[in-house]
Parts: sequence; structure tokens; C-alpha cells
Amino acid sequence: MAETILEAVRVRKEFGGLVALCDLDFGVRRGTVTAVIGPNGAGKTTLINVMTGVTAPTSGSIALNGSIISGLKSHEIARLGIARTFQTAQIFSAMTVLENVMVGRHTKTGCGMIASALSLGRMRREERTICDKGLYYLDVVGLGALAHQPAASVPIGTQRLLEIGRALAAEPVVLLLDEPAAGLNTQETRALGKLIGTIRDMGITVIIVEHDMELVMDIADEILVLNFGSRLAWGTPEHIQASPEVIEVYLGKED
Amino acid sequence: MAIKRHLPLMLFGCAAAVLPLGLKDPYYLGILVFIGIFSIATMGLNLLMGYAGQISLGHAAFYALGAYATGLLTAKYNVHFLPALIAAIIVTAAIAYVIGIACLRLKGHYLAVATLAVGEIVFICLNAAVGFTGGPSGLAGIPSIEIGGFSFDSDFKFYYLVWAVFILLFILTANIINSRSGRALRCLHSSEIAAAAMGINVTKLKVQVFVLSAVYAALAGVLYGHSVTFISPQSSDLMFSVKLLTMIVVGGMGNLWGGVLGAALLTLLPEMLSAFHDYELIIYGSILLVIVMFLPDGLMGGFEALGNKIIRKVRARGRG
Amino acid sequence: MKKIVFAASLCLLLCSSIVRAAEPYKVGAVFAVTGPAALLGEPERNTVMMLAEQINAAGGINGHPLEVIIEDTEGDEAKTVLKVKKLISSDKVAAIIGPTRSGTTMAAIPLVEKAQIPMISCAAAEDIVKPVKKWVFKTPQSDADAVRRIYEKMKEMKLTKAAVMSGTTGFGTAGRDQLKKLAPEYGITIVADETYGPKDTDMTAQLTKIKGTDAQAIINWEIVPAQTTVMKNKKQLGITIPLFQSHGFGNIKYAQDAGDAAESVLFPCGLLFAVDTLPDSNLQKPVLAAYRKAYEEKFKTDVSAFGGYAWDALSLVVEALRAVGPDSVKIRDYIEQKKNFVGVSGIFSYSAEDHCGLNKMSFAMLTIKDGKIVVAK
Amino acid sequence: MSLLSQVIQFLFTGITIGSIYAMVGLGFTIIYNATGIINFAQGEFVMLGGMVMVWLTAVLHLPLPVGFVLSVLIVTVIGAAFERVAIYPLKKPKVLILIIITLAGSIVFKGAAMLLWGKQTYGLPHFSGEAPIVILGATILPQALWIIGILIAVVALLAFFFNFTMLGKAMRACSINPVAASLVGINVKRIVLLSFAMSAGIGAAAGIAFTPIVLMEFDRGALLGLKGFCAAVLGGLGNGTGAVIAGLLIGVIESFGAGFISSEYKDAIALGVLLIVLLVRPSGIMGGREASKLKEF
Repeated sequence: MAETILEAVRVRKEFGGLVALCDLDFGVRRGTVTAVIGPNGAGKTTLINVMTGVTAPTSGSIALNGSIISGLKSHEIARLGIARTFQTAQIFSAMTVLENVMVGRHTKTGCGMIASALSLGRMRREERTICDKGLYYLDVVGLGALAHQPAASVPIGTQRLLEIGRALAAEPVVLLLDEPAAGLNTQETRALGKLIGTIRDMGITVIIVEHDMELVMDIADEILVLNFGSRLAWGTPEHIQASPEVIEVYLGKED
Repeated sequence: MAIKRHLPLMLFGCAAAVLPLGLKDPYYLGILVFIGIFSIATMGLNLLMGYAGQISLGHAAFYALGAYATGLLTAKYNVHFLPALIAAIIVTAAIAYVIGIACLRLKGHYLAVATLAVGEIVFICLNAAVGFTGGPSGLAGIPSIEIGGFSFDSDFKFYYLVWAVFILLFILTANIINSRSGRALRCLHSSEIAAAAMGINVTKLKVQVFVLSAVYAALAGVLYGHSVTFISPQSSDLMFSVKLLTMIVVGGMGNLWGGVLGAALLTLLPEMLSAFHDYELIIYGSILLVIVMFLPDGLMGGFEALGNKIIRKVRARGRG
Repeated sequence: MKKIVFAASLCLLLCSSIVRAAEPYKVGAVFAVTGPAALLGEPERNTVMMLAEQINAAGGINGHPLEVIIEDTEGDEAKTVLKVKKLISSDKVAAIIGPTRSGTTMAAIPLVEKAQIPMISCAAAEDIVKPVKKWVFKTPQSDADAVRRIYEKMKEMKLTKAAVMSGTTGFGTAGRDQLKKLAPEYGITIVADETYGPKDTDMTAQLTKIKGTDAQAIINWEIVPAQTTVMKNKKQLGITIPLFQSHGFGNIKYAQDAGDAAESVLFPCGLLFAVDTLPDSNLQKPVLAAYRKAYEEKFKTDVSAFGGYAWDALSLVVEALRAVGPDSVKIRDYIEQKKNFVGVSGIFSYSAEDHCGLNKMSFAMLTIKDGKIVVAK
Repeated sequence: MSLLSQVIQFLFTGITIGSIYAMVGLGFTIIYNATGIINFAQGEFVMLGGMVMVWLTAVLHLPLPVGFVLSVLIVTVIGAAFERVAIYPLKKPKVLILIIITLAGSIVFKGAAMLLWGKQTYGLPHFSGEAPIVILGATILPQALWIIGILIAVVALLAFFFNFTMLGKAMRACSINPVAASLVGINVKRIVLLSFAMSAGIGAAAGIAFTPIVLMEFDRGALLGLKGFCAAVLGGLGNGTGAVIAGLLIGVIESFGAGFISSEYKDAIALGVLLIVLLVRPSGIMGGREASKLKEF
């Protein structure tokens, strides 16, 4: 068994009086695909937001590779190697497809505004590697041909792949995918499953929030089931499929 | 690729270089000088608004700070121009930094009002500090710009100075836009949360671009002060901030050429309309209205759409 | 391009042989015809248009028609600079009259100094002619002289404590400076110093503060319509001490707008408004009466002191043109040595040291009685 | 003058001016809620209200009440016409574009007013005499009471309209979620038209009530618009109650600032307070968190 890379300890998030996450404990092992499922309002997106620093947890902690990341700002967490996609694709619409992916290289490069303005040699060399890496990751997600299209002009399914490509370009340790299959057809979903497999094979730990059970059961090594902000079940797909609590939540109580 | 990217600027530079040779009239040169000055100010504001998506209704304040800083230093304290310029840039950048840190947490209309308030406060202070700035009566006797013994003391020389500064800044700005920082900047416009998720320090970047755009405005102000040799708070009131913003929207947001086009239009239009006397205001307003209504992406957007149309037609004909 | 050509056709008919051959004499005029100072700029433009028409109808200047090219500054300094450049380089005018505001005048000064074109400003600020600039003159009376007249009147009324109110405009600030500077000379102490913005709508706060002091008179210094509000608010608060206004009060409209509240306000002003009460022996009376009659007939509106500034400026230039022709250097020299020129704002005597040409005698202390402007007793 | 009467005097002054700011602020709020835009021409409606009233009563000699109603109606129609001509024809406009359109519109209104009525200032007779009412040594003009009364009437009418009429409820629904509102059959475009008409009407009422005290001229609109904008934002954009409170607050701060600190810096003081409030509460006094986002900038 690989070691735990991301660990949540008693993570709690309250909005006013509403408890969105209730003292959640779980760990994600390196190099696996962990799926987070649960009914609407179970706290899945809140969990992602807490993990990526969009909001800080009310109490509890999250550690990446043993160092605490909860409470850090989004961009600091990104720098430590967590990349993500969004439930509604957040592509940078004023740029080309390639430029979107090039933004992904932000944490791996360092030229500031002054170096850029003066177009120093260092900056130009860096720019070339950013471009090369961008094209490489575009090919990984299969969008190489669209590199110079305006990002706003590509269809929604392609935008999701673009977001994944952009996240990959950051060469993250952990990749969070927030409902990547939403709005995709069966064929596209199948391709997405394959892509997620490739990403895991690249050594990246994947956490995926998803409603599409077929996809989840297909790709997940472990599944975390949330209900009302608490952990309902945690284990392998087989274990989850057999869990009476999960069946009760998903299918209603059998009398 | 590099040559292709810089071709419009090179053509523009050549045109700008030969234009005054056939146009010796100080009146026309004066108009072109002002267009250049406003273009520099809009370039900074465009970086902030068109690219980073942050609004500012207080840029007139930085324009005034620049103009007053070098104006006071050279006219009252006999400081040479270059050290005065450096001082002006540092002062403006420092003030913009403080304002930026405080205000840029705000968004949308709230940011607009906060920057507006800052601009007005600076305006009121310039008016009230009569002993220092000359108050509403203004600061007269600002000397011509002198660099290394060469004095830019005629409209002709000043024209070249302004447009040289413009082209230099244009190159620097274009470099920024097409770089790592520039891409980060453009991310802010679409989605701050996604930008942060990509590791971009949104707060820091916003403050950086705010300071940078303030420095552009200050440079424009410096040039204005030394070109007119007189500055009063009135030339940098709220309406001037609004005018800069209008120039960008009319010319085309998020396009460096848009600012120039807007500056040219809004400077030339009143000159051309002045024959209409009291009707000028209403005609000016109507033209503005029509442009914004029918060219929502500004003149630049309109030109691009037209260009694309022509290219498509030509291609279609070529095929057919 | 904006060109208002006043070569009247009548003139062409009457003396076609001379005029057709003669080059027009070109004079430039820059006024704030629109914008925030339009209330000042409009009567100035109207006056200049009217005067040029009159001159051309009477055969022009030594047979040459007078062409006045009027440009609108909108009260904006950057625009003024462009317009003045245009007048100098494109229109090649022999002299320039205006601008309307002090700020725009200061912005235009370096241009005319460099181009060596005489400019006769219609703005009041002391800074315009102090120190003396070779090519710059002005026609409105000096702030300092207005202040002196007010302080003399206060002394006469045995008042020693004054509250000062002024607008945050060039005119207001300049007046405030002079009021503070000259107060000790007349043994007057300033017990309150309040300001207001040119577009402010209410001054009760400032006046309440003044009410709380032991001021014996209020001196208000402004040129924009906001000064009307001072009178109205003063009445509302039941403040009964005398109110002095500056020579920027030179518009009957301001008094009318204030209604009752304007009663018995005191202000130093040229004699234009009191022309009916002047004795026939007064040198200015014919000029004033003629100007006022012509203006009010032509434009169906009251004269103002501002139009008078423009009348003086253009008339001076016309006299110079008549004497020395369209030579900028000679025009300047002519104006500088001009003595006892009878104008609307006073009797001008310029010199190398004095480019204002008026002294405090050009002011009369006027007041409002039953809604009419009369000389204060 | 005792300190107490000074304080009361500053309060009177502040509330009078503040009532005008509040009404202008309300105008901003109504249009913002319907469209998400800041209507820069709002101040011009105030100016037009005053000018039309002067024209109706002084030139056409209509009696005051008739003039009042007619002026408000005329300006309301102008507001609606402006929406039909400049806002309605646009498909999917960006918010910033709309804002610049209103700015251009304000220039047109200003230019038209200058052509129609010239550059001079105009006064109006006070509605009910000019004899000031003395309270504890401080004075207030009857006209100021009219202004405050009109503000109260406007607020009451709006409260009734938004809470008890179908149209008002539809407007509120529209401001919360225009897409959902149109799905349940509300004509969003008509709501936008209505918002412009209402804002114009309120602005006109403010202008008419204000003119007797301060006089009116063609370019007075911009500054009043600016103050109203500050009130709308300080109150929390989209929140009518907030706009009224903030408007009154700005008026009172200005008045006390001028009275007790410095008349020279009174606007700076008011703006400084505005800045501090915004920095502490980034969505204004009563604004929700969401309102701080431009709808689509």
C-alpha cells in the first residue's frame, strides 16, 4: 500500500449556522484515484473548496505530504502542488486554447513584470519552454489541433478537457476534478475515463467529485461517500456497492 | 513571428515620424501631442481595465500627481528634469501601492466608487493646499523638459518626445501582455478563482498592475505639465478620469490600439465640432452614444470585424 | 474650423472700393462659451460679436474690415492651449482677447509670450499681470483694489471684524489671499475663513459657523452662481450683519435669483449698472449707456460686468489697430503706453509697470435696493 | 449661537441635502436592480425636473401643483424614451457599455438643456413661503420640509409598490434572478423600461423640490448624480433602504464636516468616511455579499 499523500483530520466547515462539513476524517493514498460521491448538498464542493483554499475550514486540518495546507491561500496551495478544475468550466475566455494551458505553467516559472516588459533573454527562454510544455499537455488531453483557437469558441466538452490540460500543465502532485463529466455524452465520458487513467499512470494522485456512477465505479480505487457533510462510507468500489448505508441513501430505505 | 507582431507598430512609428514634417502648424502638432499624452494614460488604464478587468475612476489623480510632482520640483525647487521624473514615478507608485492594497479588495461598482473617492480627495487636496500647489489658480512657469542639455522647447520637438515615449511604452506593454505576467493578468478578467487555483497571487498581481497603470498616468501627467508649462487641479478632475475611461471603451477595451484610437477620437471630435458652437455638446454626446451602441467592442472591434469580413470575402472570391 | 466672420455686407456695399482691396484685420478671441464658466463666457462672446458688427458697419478700421475669430475654450486649460495655438499659427491674428477664466489665462500666457502676440485677458486674478508679463494685459479691475474698496467702506461703517467666505476657484482663492493680506493695513481682523465648492448647493453650515463668531460683516468672494446661495442662506439663518460681495457679483441675474435676500448687499463694481444714476459730467457715462442699450436691445438680456471686460479688451485692440495697424509688436507698445482710455470697467491707463490699467477709483460701491442696483450711500 | 442650536442647524442642513442625495440614490438603485448598470444620467433627470418645472410655471404660468405633476410626467417620459432609444435596441450588452451609454446620454441631456434654456441659472418660488421656521435657535426653510416630505412620500410609495403590487413584486423578482423571472412570464424588457421611467420620475421630483433653494442650471446634474451614486453604493448597491440611509448620512457628514472641521475639506471628509466604510464593509452598509459583484463586467 502506498503512503497517504493528502490527509484530512476532523475537518469542519460552517456557514452561519449551517454545518457543511462535519468533522471529516479521510486520507488519500499516493497514485490512486479517489472519488467523492454523495447526494446534492452533501458537501462535496465545499470539501474541494476547503482543500484548495477557496475557503478556510472552521476547524480541523488538511495536510499535504505531512505539512498543513488548510488556512493557506489558494495560490499558495496551488504552488504546493494541488491543481483543480471547476464544476462549471472556468476557462480564460479572452485567450487562445494554448495560452490557457500556458497559464498552467505559472507556478513552475518565475519571470516578473519588469523582466517581461524588457523582454530579457531569460524571459524569452522561459517563454519558449512554457510554450513547449503547453503544447505537450494539450496533446495529452488531445487538443493539440486547437492550440490557436480562441478558448471562448470551443464547445463545452472541449472546455472541460482544456481545464484538465491547464491543470496538468502545472505538473501537480494532486489533481482535483470537480464533476468533469457533467454535460458530456457517453462517448466523451468514456474518453474522459481513459484520460483519468492516463493521468494516474503519470503518477498524479486524482480526487474526483462525480455523479456519474458508471464512471466512478470504473476508475476509482477508493470512494468516499458524503452525506450531510459527514462521512457515510469509505472504501473500494466493491465495498461501497455492498454498503447498506450507501444503498439506503441512494435508493431510499427498503422496508 | 516577432516581425509580424511588431509590424503595425513599426508602420505606426514610421507614420508618426514623418507626419510632423508635412504638418508644421503648432495647432495640429498641439493636438497630436495631446493625443499622444492621452494615449499613454489610456494605455495604463487599459492594462488595468481591459486586460485585468479592474475599474478605476480615479486615474486623474495619478495624472495630477505626476504633473505636480515634476512641475513643483522643476519650477519651485530647480531640480533637474530627470531626478524630478524619477521622484514623480516613485511618489506616484508609492501612493498607488497604498491605495491599491486598500481598495483592490473591492469589486465592480464598489471599486469604482472607492477609486472615485480617492481621485476626488486628491483633487480637493490639490485645490486646498494653496501654499504648496498654488491651489485652484494653478502652478505656472513649469520649464521645458531638458535631458542632457537638450531642451524640448518647441511643439515640434515635444511631439517627437511624446510619441517616442508612447512607442517605447507600447513595446514594453505589449511584451508584458504576451508574457507570463500578462497571461496571469488576463486571467483576472475571466475568473479570479480559477486564476488563484493556477497559483496566481491575485491580490499581489492586482496591486502590481494598479501601480503600473498609475505610473503610466503619472508619465502622461508629467508630459502634460511640461508641454503646457502650467497645471491646475481643474485639468485632472473626475471628468478627466471618466474621459480616459470613455476613450478606452470607445476605442476598444483589451486592445492596446483601442486606447490610442479612443484618445484620438475624443480629442479630435470636439475640435472638429467646434464649428457647431452651442450644438457641440449635444452632437458630441450623440456621436458617442451611437458609437457605443453600434460598436460594443469599440472602434478597434469594429475595424477587426470589418477586416475579417473583407478577408472572408476575398478568400471566398479566390475560391470561387 | 470655427470662424465667425463679421465682415458685414452692409459695410461692403457702403465702401466696396476700399474694403474689397483691404485685408481684414484679424483678432482672436478665446472665451469659455460653454462649460462651467459659460455664464461668464457667453456675454463676452456676445459683446465681441456685437462690437465687431458695429465697427464693420461703420466702415471697419481705416477701411479694413475687422475679423474676430472666436474660439470656445469650454473653460478647459488643455483646450485653451490648442485654441490659442490655432489662433496664433493658423489664423495669424494680430492680438488675442480673453480667455475668460484665470486658470485658462495662465495656461495661455507662455504661448503668447513665446509667439510675441499681445493678449488682453478678461480674467481678474492678480497673478496674470503680477509680475508684469511683456505681452499680457487684462481689463477687469484688480482683486486688491476691490478689497481696498470694501475695507474702506467697512472703516467708514466702523466695522473691524470680518468673516470671509470664498469659493474654491481661482477667482475665489485669489480674492481670499488679498483679503487676508490687506486686512492688517485697514485694522481689520478676519474672524472666520470659510470656503465652498463652485457647484455647492448649500452654505448654511459655513454661515452657521460664522453666526457663532463675533463677525460684524461677511465678505463673500466668488464669481459663479453659487454666491447667490450665500445670500439666501444668510437670510434663512437670520444673520443681519452686512454682506459684501466681490466684483464677481457683476451680473444682475445673481441679485434677481436671490430675490429679497439680495436687498442691501454691498459690492464694489464698475459703473455699468449704475449708469442711470451717474451725472452727465461722468466721462464713462456715454460709453456705458451706449453699450448697455445696444447689448440689451440686441440680445434681449441684461448686461453683465463680464461682457464689459470683453468690450474693453476688444476696444483697446481696435484703437491700437486704428493707430498702428496689424503689427503685434506695435499693438503691444501702443496699449502699454495708452492713457485715459475710457472703457466700461473704468478709465484705463497702462504703463510698463502696470498691465492692469485700472485703480480702485474704477470701482463704485453699489448696493441692491428694491431689486435694482444703485450706488451705495 | 449656542452649540446646541449649531448642532441642530447642521443637522437640518445635512438632512435637507441628504434627502436629495437619497432620492438620487434611490434612482440609481432602481435601475441597478433591473439592469445591473449604474445610470450616469441620473443626475440629469434631477436637472431636467427643475428646468421643466421652471419652464412650466415661469413661462407657461401653470399653477404649482399642476406644474409639479406635469414636470414629473414629462421627465418620466424622457427617461422611458431614453431607455427605448439607447438601451432597448441592444442585444446582450456588456454592463460597462451600458454605463458609457448612460454617460453619453447625460452629455446629450446636458447639451439639449443648454440649447433650450441657455446657460443661466433659474429659480423657482418656494412652495409655501420663505419665512424660516425657528426651532431651538436653528432655522429651517419650509421648502426643506417639502423636500423631506417628498422623500418620505417617495419611500412610502416605493415600499407599497414593491411589496403590495404585482408589478412591484415582478420587479423584485427580476432583480433577484432575471432568467427565472422571464421563465415565469415576467417581461424583463418591460421591467427595465419601467425602472428607467421610475428613476427619472423620482429624480425629477427631487429636482423640482430642490430648485427653489439652490437654483438650477444646465450643468448641475453631474455633481448631484455623483453624490447619489456614492449614496447608492455606500448603502449597499441594490438596497433601497441602504441608499436612503446613506444619502442622509452623506448629507449630515458634509454638513457637520463643514461646520466643525473645515469647509474646505468637507467633501473630502465625506468621501473619506465613504472609503473607510467600504474598506470595513466591502458591500456597503446594507449590501449583501453577492451584490459586490458586477453582474457581468
